[in-house]
Amino acid sequence: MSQPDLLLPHGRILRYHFHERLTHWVAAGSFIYLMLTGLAFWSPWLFWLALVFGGPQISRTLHPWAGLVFFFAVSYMYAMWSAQMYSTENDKEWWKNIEHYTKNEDDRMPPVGRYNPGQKLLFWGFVFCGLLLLASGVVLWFPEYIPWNLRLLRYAAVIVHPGAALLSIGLFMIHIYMSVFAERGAFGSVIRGDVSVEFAKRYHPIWYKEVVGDSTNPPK
Amino acid sequence: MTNGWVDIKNTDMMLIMGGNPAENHPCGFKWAIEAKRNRNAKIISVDPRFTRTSAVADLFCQIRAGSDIAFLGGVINYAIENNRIAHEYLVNFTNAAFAVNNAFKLPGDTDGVFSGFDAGKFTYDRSTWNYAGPGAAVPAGAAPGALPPMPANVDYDLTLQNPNCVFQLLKKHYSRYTPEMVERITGIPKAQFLKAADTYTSIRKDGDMKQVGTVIYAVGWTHHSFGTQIIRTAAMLQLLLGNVGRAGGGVNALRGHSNIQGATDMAGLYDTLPGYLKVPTPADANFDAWMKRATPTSSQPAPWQSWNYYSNTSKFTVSLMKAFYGDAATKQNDWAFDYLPKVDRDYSWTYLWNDMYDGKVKGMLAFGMNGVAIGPDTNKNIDALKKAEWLVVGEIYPDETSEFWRSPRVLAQGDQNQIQTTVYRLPCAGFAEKDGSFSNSARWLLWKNTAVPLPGDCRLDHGIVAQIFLKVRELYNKEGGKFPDPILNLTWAYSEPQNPPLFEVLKEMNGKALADLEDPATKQQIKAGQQLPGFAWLKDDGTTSCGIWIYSGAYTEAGNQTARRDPSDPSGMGVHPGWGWSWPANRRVLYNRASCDVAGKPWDPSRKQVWWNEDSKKWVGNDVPDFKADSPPKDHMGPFIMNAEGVGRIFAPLSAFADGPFPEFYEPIESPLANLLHPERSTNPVVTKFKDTDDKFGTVKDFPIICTTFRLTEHYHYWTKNNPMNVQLVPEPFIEMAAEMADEMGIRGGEKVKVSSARGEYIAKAMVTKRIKSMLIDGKKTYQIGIPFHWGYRGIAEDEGKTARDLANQLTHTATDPNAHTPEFKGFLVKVEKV
Amino acid sequence: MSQETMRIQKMSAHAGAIPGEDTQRTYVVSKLIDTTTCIGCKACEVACMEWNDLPFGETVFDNTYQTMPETRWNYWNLILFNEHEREDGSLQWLMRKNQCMHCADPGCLAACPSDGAIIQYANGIVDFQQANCIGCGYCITGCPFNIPKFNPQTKRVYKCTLCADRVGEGLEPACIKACPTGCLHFGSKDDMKDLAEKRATQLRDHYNFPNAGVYDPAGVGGTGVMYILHDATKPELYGGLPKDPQIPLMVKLWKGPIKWLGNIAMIGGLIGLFIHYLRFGPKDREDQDIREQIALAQEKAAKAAKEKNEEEHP
Amino acid sequence: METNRRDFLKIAAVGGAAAAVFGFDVKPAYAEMAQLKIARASETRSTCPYCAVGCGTIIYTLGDKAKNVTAQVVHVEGDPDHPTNRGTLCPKGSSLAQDILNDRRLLKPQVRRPGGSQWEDISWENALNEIAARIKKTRDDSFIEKDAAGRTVNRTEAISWIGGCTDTNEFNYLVVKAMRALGVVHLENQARV
Repeated sequence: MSQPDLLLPHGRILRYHFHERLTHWVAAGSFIYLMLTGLAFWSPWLFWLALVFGGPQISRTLHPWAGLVFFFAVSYMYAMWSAQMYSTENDKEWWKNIEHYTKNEDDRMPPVGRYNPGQKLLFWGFVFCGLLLLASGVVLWFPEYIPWNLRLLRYAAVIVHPGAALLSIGLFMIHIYMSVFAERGAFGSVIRGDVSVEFAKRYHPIWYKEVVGDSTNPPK
Repeated sequence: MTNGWVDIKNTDMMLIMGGNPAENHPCGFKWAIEAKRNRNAKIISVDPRFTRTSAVADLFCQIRAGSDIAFLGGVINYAIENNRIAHEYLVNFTNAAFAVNNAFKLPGDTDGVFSGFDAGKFTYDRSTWNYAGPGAAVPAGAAPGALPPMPANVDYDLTLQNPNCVFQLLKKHYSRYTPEMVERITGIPKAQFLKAADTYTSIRKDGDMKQVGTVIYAVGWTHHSFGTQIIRTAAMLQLLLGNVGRAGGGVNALRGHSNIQGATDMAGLYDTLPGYLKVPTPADANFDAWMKRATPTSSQPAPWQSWNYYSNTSKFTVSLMKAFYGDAATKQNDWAFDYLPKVDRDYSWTYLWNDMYDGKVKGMLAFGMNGVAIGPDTNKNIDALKKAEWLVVGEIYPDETSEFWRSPRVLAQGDQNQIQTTVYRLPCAGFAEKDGSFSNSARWLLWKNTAVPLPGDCRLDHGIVAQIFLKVRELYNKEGGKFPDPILNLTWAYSEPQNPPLFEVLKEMNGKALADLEDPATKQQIKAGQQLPGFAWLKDDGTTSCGIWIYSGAYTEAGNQTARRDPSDPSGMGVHPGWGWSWPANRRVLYNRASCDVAGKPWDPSRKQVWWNEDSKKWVGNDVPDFKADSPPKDHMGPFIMNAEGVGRIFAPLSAFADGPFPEFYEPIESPLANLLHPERSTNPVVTKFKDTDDKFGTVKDFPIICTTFRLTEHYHYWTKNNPMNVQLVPEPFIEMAAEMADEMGIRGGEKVKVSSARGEYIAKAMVTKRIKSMLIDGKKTYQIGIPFHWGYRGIAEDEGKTARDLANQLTHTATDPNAHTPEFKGFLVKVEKV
Repeated sequence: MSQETMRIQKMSAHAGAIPGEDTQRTYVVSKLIDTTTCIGCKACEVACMEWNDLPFGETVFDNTYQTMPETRWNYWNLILFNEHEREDGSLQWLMRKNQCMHCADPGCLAACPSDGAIIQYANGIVDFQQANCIGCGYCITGCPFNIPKFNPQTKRVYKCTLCADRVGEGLEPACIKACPTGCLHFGSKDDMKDLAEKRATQLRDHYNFPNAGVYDPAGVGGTGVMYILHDATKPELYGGLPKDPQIPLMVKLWKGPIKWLGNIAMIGGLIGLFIHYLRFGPKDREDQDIREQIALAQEKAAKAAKEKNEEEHP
Repeated sequence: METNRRDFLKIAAVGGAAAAVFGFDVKPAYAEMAQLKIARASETRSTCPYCAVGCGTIIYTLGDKAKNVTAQVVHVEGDPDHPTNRGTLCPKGSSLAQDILNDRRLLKPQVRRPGGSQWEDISWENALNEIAARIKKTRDDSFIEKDAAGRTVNRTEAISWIGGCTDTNEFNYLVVKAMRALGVVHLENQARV
């Protein structure tokens, strides 16, 4: 079984459809905004960040809306990708060899499909953090509507929100590192949408086989 | 107030009853708190509801509305039984030792009435209510029914053992007010009553005279068909305990309006003339006859003296007539005696409205007075106004009276277009837009200044009155008319007649010399035209003029004394002699001679007010002595110089009161039970009721719940319903009721309830509270409710449709106190239903 | 540097030193509220509204004398009314003026993320600077007394200023001046503490309040508003006055350990990734094929060498 | 005291520069205190018109009483010198500013004619003339010079005056003087009730 529609000329394979790329960048844009304005409120040393984004009042006003955008983008991602994100038996093997992965010894890694377990973790991490950030964010958005006898909600929110934010920032940093610095070609894949055959073979061999299958006319 | 606001800080014990000063006089109440803070003083709060005063009291008793005399009589009984009385004070400064006419009978002996009761006419022949002594007989040739005079020399017994002396009668009278009886009548459990009585009288424990207790009350006492007698009972208790005339003592009426004291002094009332002078009656054939009737003659034990200051009545009165009528009042025309209207019946508030209801009063001028709202029996007042030809209202806000013709009652009846009354509504000046003086509850006259200009087309109130009067005078000048003389001859010599400058009016009130005067003793001279330094200068030969004798000294040659602003208080006792001016003669505590023992030494050296200085042979002190300055203690002149006896009246003789020389407990006109002392004579026997359609009275069968009306600290009468700040504080009317009662009736806090009396209905939300409890009245469970009365049909909340547009006085009735003619707003019967 | 900034000793979310910290000699001012002489007249409520020209709001009857359930952004001073029956059956109607407590260690200030939106003057007044407020509402969460209130229109938070404008000019706060019974006192904190102790002693000795005492909770460093209570062991009776108020634990964690852990993690993460890149570089180098060939060649060479070796030493 | 005290912090250079590019005012305002609103207002000593404690009040008004200023209330506060209230005011006294400046005030004379359902405007001159004429007519129609027993009484029972208790002594004196001169006996006052 092959997916010949993903095979492009010049030895390229379509990895992300347009709607996937768009969603990614909506999420990415809102996340960066959220992160920077959030960091402005996180530390006095970074408060100037809020000024860069139009002043702290504007930042405070837009941050929750950006949060909604981010959450909807993540939700859409969930709808698009969650089915592909479930862990497989193979993934366990991958995790056992994570050390090789971090040492760029990819050839020693068991083959993976469209997403490697690290990517899956990233995905679930963002979904999970998105949920937490949304829930705590709504509380923080409207603190005046949280009655005094439900103040525990507010107390929880001030812990959950930065906690989840820190977690997601960690994921974000790894994500950027991997996609921009470590795996060259990955960044292009969310811009143009396609990857090289080599890229596919190297990083996602099972997916590559799925795409190419028993095609008699493998891309060149 | 006999004393003053600041003076309360000198007290050791406060009985606060019939008043709720924490809510209604918060800034004056600070001095009660100061007494607590600095003297460890105690507050006993006795009230039908647990109020904000009760919240800071040391002892609270929930009393059935209208049973105050039973409580106070019980305290008197307790004080006598436990010898908690001021013996020296009692014997020398009160009439306790005076012998009373043998024919006088107490209600305990004569089925609930005093001697002389005429059961057909509901009046008393008061001739037996007299002291015993030579000369106490009706003089030959007196008019039929005339009362005998008091004996010039009264029989007395300084041992107080004579069974007919005032003290023994007092003891006998109140011996019936046992703690058990007090409990049955008032609903206050015996133990609690005893605690209150013990606490209050503890100031006289073991004969101590240093401590002082004060009684503080307000309209919770006056609003009864026996209101005057409640206050009398308190005054008697205070005399018994030797608390009158002393710093931190006295009987202190907390008056409810900024210038209600001044309006009373000024005689804005049918039955007095300025300075509490008696009005002439048709029986007074001429000025001299009037003066003879109005001037008391002294009456005291032979070795004693009485200054009897009212012996100067003719001086005050002639000077008043000179102020009113100037050169038109001469000795030849009997000081214009005929110009004064003669009064021989009750024209008081409820009679006024009743006469209008009967079509006799055709026109009304109402200035700053919301008669419909103030009631009682609002519906009757609305029905009365329908029959008037004209109504002139001077106000600063739209009020219920000026809009009676579109009241909910009229709109419901649909007869608006039949109402023929012409109503003029004139926009007046707010307090900040005019100057002038107010007399506060402590009798201090304080001048205020104009801060802002008049808004819109408003005019000054006194200007409006002047302009109306001058126009009327012009009409009489041009057209003539019935007896125009008093109108044409009234003095109106103000520099701006259409808007008399108020300081000129105050100068007229203070009085001036009309001829050169000289004090024979001091050789001090006053030139004609100069302001008088005080009422001691007044003459009855037409050489002085004075608009109100008690205010003489308020605007002297030294200027406007009411505008003085020296806050210093050299004695530290809250006298502040240089702040404003206090009537009479800048005295701050009345009867202050009584703050000393017979020898003229202060009872408590740490609270010295006045004292006899043997060196200068004069009474001197921190306050102006309320006494003849050079009368040595050995002369035994009585300290109560305004009484003909010179002493405090535990027994009030003759015409002093309509309903008895001692207060007796009577039930309110609407009461849940028959009087336990004398069921056949349950209510005040001299009180009569109107019998118009609107004058309905209910019984406990239909109306089982006792209701009382009250004020809130957040609102002022019917005024602040126009003030968004106060409306925010308390936005809606409510009805205070016991949680227990609400539970029984299935009423929850905030739900609407309807209160109905025989007169009308009132709808508001329920305030369910633990602060009112059920009571056992003669063993029967009884409930009371309270209604704050600040709402009507014009106001911010009313106009926004947030209230039922009812007036609390739709519920009240028109029976009044026979002495003060004040209606019984407190303690009437209602029923309560869930709406 | 202006006088005003010199007067600031604490400032929310401020990077670096506070300009006024220990730069002026002054004393801490304090309000003392004697609940035993409060008559619930609400003069303080009105005086506050009047002085601060606050706009009126809607209220409804709620079976109480209390003006509204809790303070509002435009109602900073509210007397709480509570009916309480003592063990002996007597009734107490407890009234407590509720407003900003002006904590020495203010939870609002600790929670605030905006530079200079909440400041504490050297005289102890905790003041909100609405110009700097970003409307995040963290102060609402940081306050253990439920005081800061949000205005949805301006998106700013407001509360009692202790009439900083008046106190700055040498006047007393408006509520203090108005209080008819003198249950409100104002002065230096030391003077107010003395006064409070004396009054509490009087209440214990001369009035029937053996547990009378002063409320000046240490959990927030003491407060600029102290209470004298009939029963200091039961502050909850007075409309839920917390017995031992603290800056909420979560806020403390958030502003304390979590902040530092987070900072370390973030900075550490960045550094770690950088070092990783230095050490390992990208996964797919441009010379990947050459490397493969090199590796292959090396493999081959090694194989050849091995074979040679085996040949040489069979 | 100046309104803005912004002369302090130099914000972090990067943020400042970046923000300045976008035109934002980046400097936080430290200690922006309200001006003392009564600092230069005119003070007038007055007396609270509500209860009989008679608290001294100070009415602060706009302007310095110069000719071209229409004074309007800025604030009302207790008079600290006054021995009774010593600067305190109750919730009613504290809200006097809302009484002085209140949009519910009556601002012009009005009349409600017989059978009418609305107020009509009337000039002061006409109102006062009509009132004076009515007083005279009612008095002349009802005046009793002698009672049934032939005794001089010189009174009218058809005109009544009811007065409130928040007007001055001087006003009350003028009223009593004028009403007694007219022969009014139905003269009553809040003091009764």
